[in-house]
This record gives sequence, structure tokens and C-alpha cells, in this order.
Amino acid sequence: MTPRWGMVIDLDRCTGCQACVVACQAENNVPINTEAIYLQHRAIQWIRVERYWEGEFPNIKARYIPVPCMHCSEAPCEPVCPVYATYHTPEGINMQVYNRCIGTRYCSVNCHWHVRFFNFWEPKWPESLHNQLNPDVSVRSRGVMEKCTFCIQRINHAEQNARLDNNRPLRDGEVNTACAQACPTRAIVFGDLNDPESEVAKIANTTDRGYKVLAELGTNPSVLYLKKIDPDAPAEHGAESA
Amino acid sequence: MASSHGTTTHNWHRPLPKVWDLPPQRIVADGLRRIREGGATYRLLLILCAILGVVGVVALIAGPVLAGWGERQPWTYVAVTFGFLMSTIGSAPCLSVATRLVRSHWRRPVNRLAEIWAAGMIVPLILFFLLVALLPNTEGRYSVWFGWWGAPWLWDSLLMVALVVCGYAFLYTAAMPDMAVARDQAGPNHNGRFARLARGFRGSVQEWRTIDRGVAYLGVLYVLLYVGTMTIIASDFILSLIPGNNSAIFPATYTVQAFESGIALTLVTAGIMRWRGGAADYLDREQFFALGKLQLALGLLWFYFHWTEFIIWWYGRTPRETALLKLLYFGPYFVPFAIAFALMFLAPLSILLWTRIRMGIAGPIVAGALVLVGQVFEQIRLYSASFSNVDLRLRELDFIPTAYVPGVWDILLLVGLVGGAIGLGLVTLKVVPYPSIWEVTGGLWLRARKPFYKTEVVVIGKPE
Amino acid sequence: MAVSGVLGVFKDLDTAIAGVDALNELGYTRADFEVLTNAPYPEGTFGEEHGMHRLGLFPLVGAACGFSVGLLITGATQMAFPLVTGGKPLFSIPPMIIIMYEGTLLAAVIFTVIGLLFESRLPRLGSNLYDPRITAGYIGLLLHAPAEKVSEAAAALRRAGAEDVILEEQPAPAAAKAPQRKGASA
Amino acid sequence: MQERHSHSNERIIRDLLRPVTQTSMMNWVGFIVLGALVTAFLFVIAWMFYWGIGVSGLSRPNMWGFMIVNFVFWIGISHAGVMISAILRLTQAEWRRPVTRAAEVMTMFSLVTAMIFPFIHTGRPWRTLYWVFPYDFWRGIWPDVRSALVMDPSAVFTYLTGTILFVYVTTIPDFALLRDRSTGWRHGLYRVLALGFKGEERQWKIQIISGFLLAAIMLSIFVSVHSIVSWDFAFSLDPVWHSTVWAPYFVIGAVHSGVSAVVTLMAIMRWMFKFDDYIRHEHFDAIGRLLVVVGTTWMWFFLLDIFFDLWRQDPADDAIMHIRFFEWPYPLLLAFVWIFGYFIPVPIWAFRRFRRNIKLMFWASIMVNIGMWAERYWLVIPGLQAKYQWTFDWTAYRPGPVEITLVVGSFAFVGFLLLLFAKLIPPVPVWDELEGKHLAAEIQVGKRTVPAIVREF
Repeated sequence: MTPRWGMVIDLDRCTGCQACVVACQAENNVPINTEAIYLQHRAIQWIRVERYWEGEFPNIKARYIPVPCMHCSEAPCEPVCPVYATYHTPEGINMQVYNRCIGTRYCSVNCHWHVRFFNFWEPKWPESLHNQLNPDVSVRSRGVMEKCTFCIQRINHAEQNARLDNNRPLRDGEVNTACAQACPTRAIVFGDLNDPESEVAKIANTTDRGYKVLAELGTNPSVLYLKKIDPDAPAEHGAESA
Repeated sequence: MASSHGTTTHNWHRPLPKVWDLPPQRIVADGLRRIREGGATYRLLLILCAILGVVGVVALIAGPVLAGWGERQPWTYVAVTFGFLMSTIGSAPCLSVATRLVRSHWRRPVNRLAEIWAAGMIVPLILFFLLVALLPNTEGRYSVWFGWWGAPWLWDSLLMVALVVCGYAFLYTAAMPDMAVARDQAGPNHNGRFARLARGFRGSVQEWRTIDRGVAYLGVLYVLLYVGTMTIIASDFILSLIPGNNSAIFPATYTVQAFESGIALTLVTAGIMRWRGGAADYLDREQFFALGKLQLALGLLWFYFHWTEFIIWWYGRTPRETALLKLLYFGPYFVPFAIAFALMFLAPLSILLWTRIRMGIAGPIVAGALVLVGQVFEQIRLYSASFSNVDLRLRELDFIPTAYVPGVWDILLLVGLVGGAIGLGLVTLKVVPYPSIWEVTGGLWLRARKPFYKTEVVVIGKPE
Repeated sequence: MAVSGVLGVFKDLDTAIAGVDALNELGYTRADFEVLTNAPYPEGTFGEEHGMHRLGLFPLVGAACGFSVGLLITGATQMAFPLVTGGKPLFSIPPMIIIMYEGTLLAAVIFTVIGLLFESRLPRLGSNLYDPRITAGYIGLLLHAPAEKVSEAAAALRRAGAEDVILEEQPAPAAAKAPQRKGASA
Repeated sequence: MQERHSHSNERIIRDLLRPVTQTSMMNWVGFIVLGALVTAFLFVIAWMFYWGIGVSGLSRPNMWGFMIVNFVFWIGISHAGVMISAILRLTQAEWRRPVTRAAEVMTMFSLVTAMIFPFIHTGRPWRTLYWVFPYDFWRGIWPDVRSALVMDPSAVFTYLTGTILFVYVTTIPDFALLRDRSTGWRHGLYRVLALGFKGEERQWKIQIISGFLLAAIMLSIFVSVHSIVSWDFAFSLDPVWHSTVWAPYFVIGAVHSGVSAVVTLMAIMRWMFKFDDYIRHEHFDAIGRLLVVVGTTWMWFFLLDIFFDLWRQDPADDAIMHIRFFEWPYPLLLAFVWIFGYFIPVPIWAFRRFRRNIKLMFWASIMVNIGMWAERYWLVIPGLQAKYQWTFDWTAYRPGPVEITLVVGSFAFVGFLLLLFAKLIPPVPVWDELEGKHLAAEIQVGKRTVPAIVREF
């Protein structure tokens, strides 16, 4: 059975440490976001951590939501691309083809999770980091869109290995994204939603805290959030509940 | 093949526009003929319409009124009748205003036929008052009123009353000079009535200027009120009764399809008048050609507006939009939609696309008649969907209500009340001369057939 | 039988009509000669002309072609590249309709223009009897007749008040160089 | 009241050919000033090609900016040509004659200008060909017909082709006229362009009938073009943009701004080329009346759009509406839209006295276009600025100097092309004017001589 890759992010476990952000940056050759880039509002972060404040001082609490691409099953960003630079793979990944992309930025305009990024400038790394780039991931030139791929290079690698190994099916845990791997509290779980035995499917199928961000748009995202358990403030904030 | 004269698929010899080679006295006589004596056909039609009207009223009382104002669904066909009448007899006068504004030279014998329908507006007005009572408070549901005081009842009613009053005023002002003609010429039986109506109109330059201005201002006001009223009706009686539907284009769609059927109504009326009303000398190819062109254009617009709504929903694909598409287009009301699509868009397109047919007389009339039939189904689709039993406080349509199937009373109500409104139009023909004596006579001077070297041309004067 | 041309150039409409009458008297009908003007006159000014044309056919054929090409492109590219985007069906009809509509109209426009060129027998850059004064408001009567009758017609045109009568040098070279004009004072 | 001239053929031809035959001082000034701006325009485009989109003021939520607004604006202006020449041709409005050519040519050039913008605003403009044309048979990279951005070029391309052909076809008789009156290289050029047109009666008939046919077809294209432009926005799920009414709303707005631009052009032509006898008060009067209707319809759609956006009281929509109404600079723009786009010009046009005042008409039409530019900005930009309900990415769009130069340059570019064109083709169709003269007649009614027109069908 073809896998359908998905993610569960348990907000109760998230501490907002930003390890996922750093891991993603390193794994996927995301350009360095300098201060100038931030001030231009052109930073690229394939996964980012949104922070909310809840309550009034002194009873104030910080809330965090890590936001990668949702890989919607009916992604609004896909059909607007005139050149098929973004499409849906059979494995449920919202794919970005850098070579085809001409940079109309329409996909970003029509993405409501704000997880598509445009290379306004040619990306540059300091000399010392040139050997740090991940050889499995292409470096994007200026003028193209980029976004979270669920670490497609790792998935491909694992699938290749499995094929070589008597064409066996992938085992759960064989593939992991950089962000999930780096998460110290295991708030992010990645895996095959179609495999009922996988950890991610088990959580997704059993939880009563799950919700999807902007579910009312009907795009059916592949990332499931688990509500924070908070006896003092039962209501969820910011995001719409499913 | 240099200059072959043999084969032909298209001939550029078109008939010249008709120059009314009639003496003014003839026009007066024609205009007053129906006032002096209605004729057998006319009387028969009138009786028929009266019977239909009575049937309609009975059905109205027996059905919805007895069912009371608690539920919306029994009132579906009252609303359908209301919508149909508003879209047809309500919009016909707009055609006359538009042609006056652009000073179409072909308008003169047509205008009165369009205006006369304003006389039937009393029927939709009554139905409106019955229906507006059904509207719930705007609190807790979505509407364009945003909790404004008195909404929706007060403002809807004000607009509607203003529209109807304006329609009657427009009809009356445009007919006033002819009333004076009738007062002086129609004979002793009618003197008193027309003397009162004509209000001492003598035809001085000053009076003519007043009439000109009055017709123009009232006409423009009528169109503005009409568009406003249709917007409000579309929003209060249809959109806000379907949870989740905030299609901003719909009031425009509703108005455009009303204009389409207004033209259709005028076409059909003109056809009947030419055929049985003794107006063959006035209504000629030119009129039907021009009206046919408009009918075609509006038919295409019908499609354009519906398509625009559809394609946005199709692309949006949110659950809300999917539900609306199902409810309004492809679900329970697919059949009325398909019929409306065929008769309001495909029929005018396929009939009137051909210049040959437009140049004829039957083609445009048939297209107009088909549009009118299509309009009935369009209204059925819209009001059946919006008068379903749905909780209006819902944010979105979570389930698709089943189709409302009309009963015998519903059909009788629709047919009867429409017949009644037609009857009112017929009665008006007894009071308001057709053809419009002052306008057609005024047009006499502005057309001439002149020899021009080896041919003859029609010259049309444009005093402005 | 050699056919030759004669062009009478008239100063105004009245003399031109006289020229038409003169030609009619010689037995030529309206279909036998051409009237050259600098702007359209009301139909039939120079007599009933019964030229038929098939201009209405061109946009229809064009529309049909454009529709088919549009269908082919929109349909085939979707089939050839079966990638799912946004959960839309692999063969999405509504967007196809929009592009097919544009294709239909594009081809209809192009075919109408082709039809216009074809039906007005353009382009015609080669030899022709013509006089530049026509665009300045003169009216030309252009007659093609058997060579032996041309001089008779020329005389008639001159009698009717033509400012100038231009004869085609004969035999007319089929696709010759520049038009060879000759003053008609001979 | 019509003020017909009774000039001789020769006088009409000489007058109307004046822009082609003579080059006035104003022309040279225009060429130099506009040429300088066009140079800046081209330089900025090259600059952006070299450095990338980074040099613009676009940022992360505001991925589309001035360039897209300007694109919509110029597409809108382009709707004038067909509106004037097609609708008025179909309704046989006599007052169309002097304005058709200018309007159509403006359509052509504003379309060309508009097409520049989506092209240069892509990240990799050198690869955009396969976006527009399905040609790449061996790499298998087809355009995705499901994207509005594929419909868009197809519509604009169709419209541009149609307009060019339309302009050309209606100019053939004038090319013949110029052929007979020019020498040297111009003669050679016009000879080819005139295709040997001789003015046979048949050719005239075909000319007129094809004019009708093309007008009808162009009208259908015309409606689709701006609809599809609006769908670029409305197909997305973005709050405020995702509105069913945008297609007709954009179309009628385009007509509003386009026809106003025609008024501007008419006034300029009248002043620059001394066309007082041809572009007359009655023409301004008629076009003013048309504009009252168009403007009011546009206002209706504008209100529909706003009211039905607020209808659902959706937080996302409301947030953007809040920005539109209360946050700098949008209230100012809204004031422009209302005051300049509607509430000053349209009531003025209701009065005949003002419609016949050419200076007033000129300024009113300029105002409308300021208002309409603001309207496009007001509609498009805030939709992106705050469309994400739950992220901290809200930021206002600040156009950079590059984009401002692009916008200013685009106006210069259109002006430059129009000036250039007037040197080549008479801006008022000569044959159309002459036909009007042939068809003009009079009817005597009592003591009044009523101007009349021969009506053939």
C-alpha cells in the first residue's frame, strides 16, 4: 500500500525550543536568515514556531505552535500554479519542483498557512559553511518557491533501501523528518498515516485532542495538532478547532 | 472564382426600416380603437384572466394563508409567483427607460407595451406584504442589514412601495398626453374619465417639456429603485434564507435575469399585439430585430453571471461552497436548473445567433416565450431552495434539504396569480392607448424615405 | 478573347451616376463594373449590386476549429501529464471550458479577418487600374470588357463627364510589374 | 444639439492626416519627455532582471504588489477600445466615428504594457514561455490548464491578437489613402499595408460587415478578459478576494476607467491636433452620458462586493475590511475611489452643461482614473497583507523605488507608443468620418432642420 505521509504535533509537549527550526535549516539547505532579511519580511523557515501569549500579567502563559507545511490533500496552492511546479504526489506530499518553478508566487498567495517561501535573492552562505550543505538536497536559486518537503530526500533514501532489501515494505520509524528527529520532547511524530500500526496513525486514530488548522477551508491537511492539556484554561486559542 | 454571384449563404440586402407612412389621424384612430371598443378576443382574454385571477386568489387563501405564517415552506410558490412577476412585469418598464435614454429610434411603438406592465405591479406588491411577514428578525442570522433598526421589514417594504408607486407614476406620466387625446377624441362615453386623467393637458411647449422631464426622471428613478429592490429581494428572500450563502454576485444575477425576462415579456407582448392586437403597422422587423439583439445579449449575460458564481465555488471547494453548489445547481433542484439553463441561455443563443432569424419576426418571439417559461423554473429553483426548512442561525449548510415538490394548489396559485397580473395589464390597455399616440406621431416627423441616386434610403432624424 | 480594363475617374457623385447610366446604356449591368470610392455610400447608390459573400461562414468555421484545437490542447495536456493538483479531477472540465472559449473566439477572429481578405480579394499588390485621386474623393468606374469594346466604353465615360479615363495597356500582362497607366486623351 | 461641420472631402482628409504629415513642437517635447521616462522604465526592468525580485518592495505576505495592480489597471484601460468601438458599432451609434481608432489603439498599447507586468514580476522571467504556450513536447512540461494564470495569458493573448487585427482591418482604407499621398519609404510601407485596397463597393461592404462580426466577437472576448483577470484573485481562497462578484465587477470597473481614458485621449487629441471640428462637444456629451450609467453600475457592484463580504462576519474578512477602512493608507485610497472615482465626476456628468465643457471632462476623466488605480490597489493589496488569521506575519506593503518607476514608466510607455502611432496612422479614422459625411442627411420639420442619418438596416 502506498504510504500517506503525515505528522502529529502534540502541543502539550512542545516547549517552543526551536530545535526543529534549526534542524530543518541544516537538513534542507535553507538559506541563512540574516537580520536584514527579517526586516525585509523575507525570511525562509520551512518550519517555524508561532508563539502566543495567553492571559494577563502576571498570569501569563506562552503557547507555541510549530508550523510546517500542512501537505493538504486538496491543497489550494497546487492548482494555481501554471506550470505544474507544485503538485500532489501519490504519497500525499505537496511537492515543489524547483526546476519548473518560474516564480509567479501564486501558490504563496493562495496558501493560508503561510508556509511557502520565495527566494527573493540568490542564497549565499558564508565561506565557512560551504561544506555544511546537505548534498542530498538541491540548493534553490533565486526566483523560485520552496517549502517543507517532509524531508523527501530521507523518504526516498529509505524507500530505495527497502526496495533493495527484497522490496520489503517500509517499517515505521525508518523514515523521520529532521524536525521530528530533533524534537527533544518528541512533540513531533512523523510517519505513514495509511499504516494503522505506525505511531503517527495510532495517535491520530485514538486521540480526542486532535484538530487541524483552518479545517473549515476543507483542504484536509496531513498535519494533526493535539490540543494542549491545560486544566486552568480549557479553551484553545488562536487556531480554529476542528 | 473572381466575383462569383452564384452561391450564396448570406445576402446583404436587408429590408429597410419601416417608415410609418401613416397620417397622424390614423395613429389616433388606432390608439383609441381599443378604448372605444375592445373586441371579442380582448373580452374573451379578459374574462379568462379574471377567472385565473380568482382561482389564484382562492389557491392563495386555501394554501399558504390557511397554513399560516409559522413556516416558510408552504409559501414557496407564493414566492415563486412573486419572483416571477417582479422579474417580468417589474423589469419590462426598465426596457422602455433604457431605450428612451439611448434614444433608440425603433423604440417608439414598443415603449408603451413595456410600460403597460407596470400596471400589474399591484399583484407582486400584495404578495410581497404576505411574504415579508415570513422573514424572521435579522438578529442571529446573516443579512446585509447588520442589525439595522427596522430591518428587514420596514426597509424592504418602503423600497417595494416606492417602486410600485414610481412605476404607476411613470406609466401615468408617459401616458398623460395620450389621455388628453382620448379625452378629446374617444367619444362621449369616455370623456369624463379621461378628462380627469388628462388633467387639462393642452400640449403647450411648457407642458411638453414637463412631460419629457417627468418621463425621464421618473424612468431613471424607476430603474434605480428596481435595481435596489431586486438587490434587496435577492438578498432578503433568497440569500439570507440559505445558510452560508453570501454570493455577492447573486443580486446582480437576479437583476440581470429579470432584465432578460423583461425583454422577453415585451417581445411576447409585441408579438401578440402584432398578431392579434392590430399593431402590425407599427411593430415591424426593425423592432423585433432590435429586441432580439437585446434578448440574445441578455441571454449570454445570464450564462455569464451563473458561470461566474459556479466557477468560483468550483475552485473554492470549501464545504460551504460544495453544499451550495449541490443545493442550488446539481442536487435536488437540478431539473429546474437544467430547464432554466436550456430555456434562458441555450434557447436564445441557438435561435438568435443567426442574423436571418433575428431579421424575421417569429424567431425573437419564440425565443422570448421560451425565456419566460425558463424564468418560471429559475424562480422555482431559487425559492424552493431558499424556502426549505432550514435553521437560519446555521453558519453553513450542513445538510442538503430535500426538494420541495409542488402540489396542485401551488400550481394553481402560480398560474392563477400570473393570469391575474396579465389581466391587469389587459385592463390597462382599455385606459392607456396603444400605440403611444404622442410618441409614434412624434416619430413620424423624424423618418423619411428619400430617393438617393439609384436607390432609396431611409433617413432618421436625430434632433438631439 | 482578351479582356481589357477601363477606369473612368469622376469628380463627384452626380457625374459618376451619369457614368453609370452611360455604361448601363451600353448594356453593362451593375455586376459588370466596379465602383471605386473613398468611403462607403448608402447601399445601392450606384444601382443594385448583387454580390454575394460568405463572410458569415468564416467565423463559424473558425469557431469550430478553435473549439477543437482548444479541446485538444486542454484535454491532451491534462491527460499527458496526469498530476493531481489541489484534489481537482485529473480531467477538469470547467477550466477547459474557459480556455476553449478563448480558443474559439481567437480562431473566430482570425478566420473573420481571413474571410475579409478573401472576400474583398485582398491582398492585390499586382497590376490594377487605379487612380490615386479616388482616395481624395473622386469616384472611379472600373469596367472590364472585351478589348474591342473598351474604346466604346471609354468614349461613353468621357461623354458622361469623366475627368479622366484610364485604359489598361493590352494585352494585360498577368502578374506584371507596376501597373502601367496611360492617359486616355488618345 | 449636433454641430456638424460641412467641410469638403479634401479639407477633412488634410485635417485628419495632419498628425501624420506634420510634427508639431508639442510632439517633439512629448517624444523627448516620454522617451526619457521610457528609458528609465526599461532600465528598471533590466535592473530587476539582473538582481531579482529582491529589489522590489515585495515581502512575504505581500507577494503581489504594484506590478499586479498596474497589470489590472492597464488591462482595465484596454477595455475602452472594444467598449467604444464594438458596442457603439453594434448599436450603430453615430458618435463613435471619431473615437474608435484612438480607443482601439489605446487598447492595443495598454494591453502590451499590461502584459509586461506579470512577465517581469515572475522570479525567473526568462523561463516564462512554457507558462504561456503549450509547446514543450519533449520535456513534457505543459501548462496546467487548471491554473487561472494559464487562462489569463490565453485571454489576454486572444484579446491582443483580436485588437491588432481589428485595428489593422479598420485601417486598411486609411493605409490606401496614405499610400496615395505619400512618397519615399512611407509610400512603400503604406503600399504593403494597404494590400492593394482600391475602395470597390464590395470591399466597403465586406469592411462594414466584418466590422460588425469582429465587434460581436471582440465583445465576447472583452467580457472574458477582465473576468479572468479577476479570477486570478477570486479563484484563491483568500478572504475578500474569494468573491463571486469580482468578475462582472472588474469588467464594469474596467469599462469605467477605460472609457474615461478615452475621454482623456479625446481631449488631448482635440488640443494637440486641433481636431475641434471632428471631436465635438456632442461626442463628449454622449460619452459622458454613457459614463454616468457605467459609473453607477460600477458603484452598485462595489457596494455589493463590500456588503456581501461583511455578510458572513468572518474574522479573516473582517480583519481585512478593518484594514481597508481604517488603516493607513487605505482610507485615503478609499476616499480617492469614492470621491475621484464616483462622487465628483459622475454627478457632474449628469449635467449637460458640464458634459460639454471639455476642460472639465478632461479633468474629471483624469480623476476617474486616479480613483480607479486606487480602487485596484485598495482591492488587491490588503487582501494579502492580513490574510493569515493566526500568524504574526502581518505586514504592510511598501512599494520600492523600482516599482514606482515601473508604474510611472508604464504610463509614459503607453503615451510614447500612442504618440509614435499617431505619426504612422491617422488617429481619427478618415474613411469612417467620410462615411459619416456620406450618410449624413437632414430632415426638415417645420422651421427646424433636424440632422439625420441614413439608416440602411
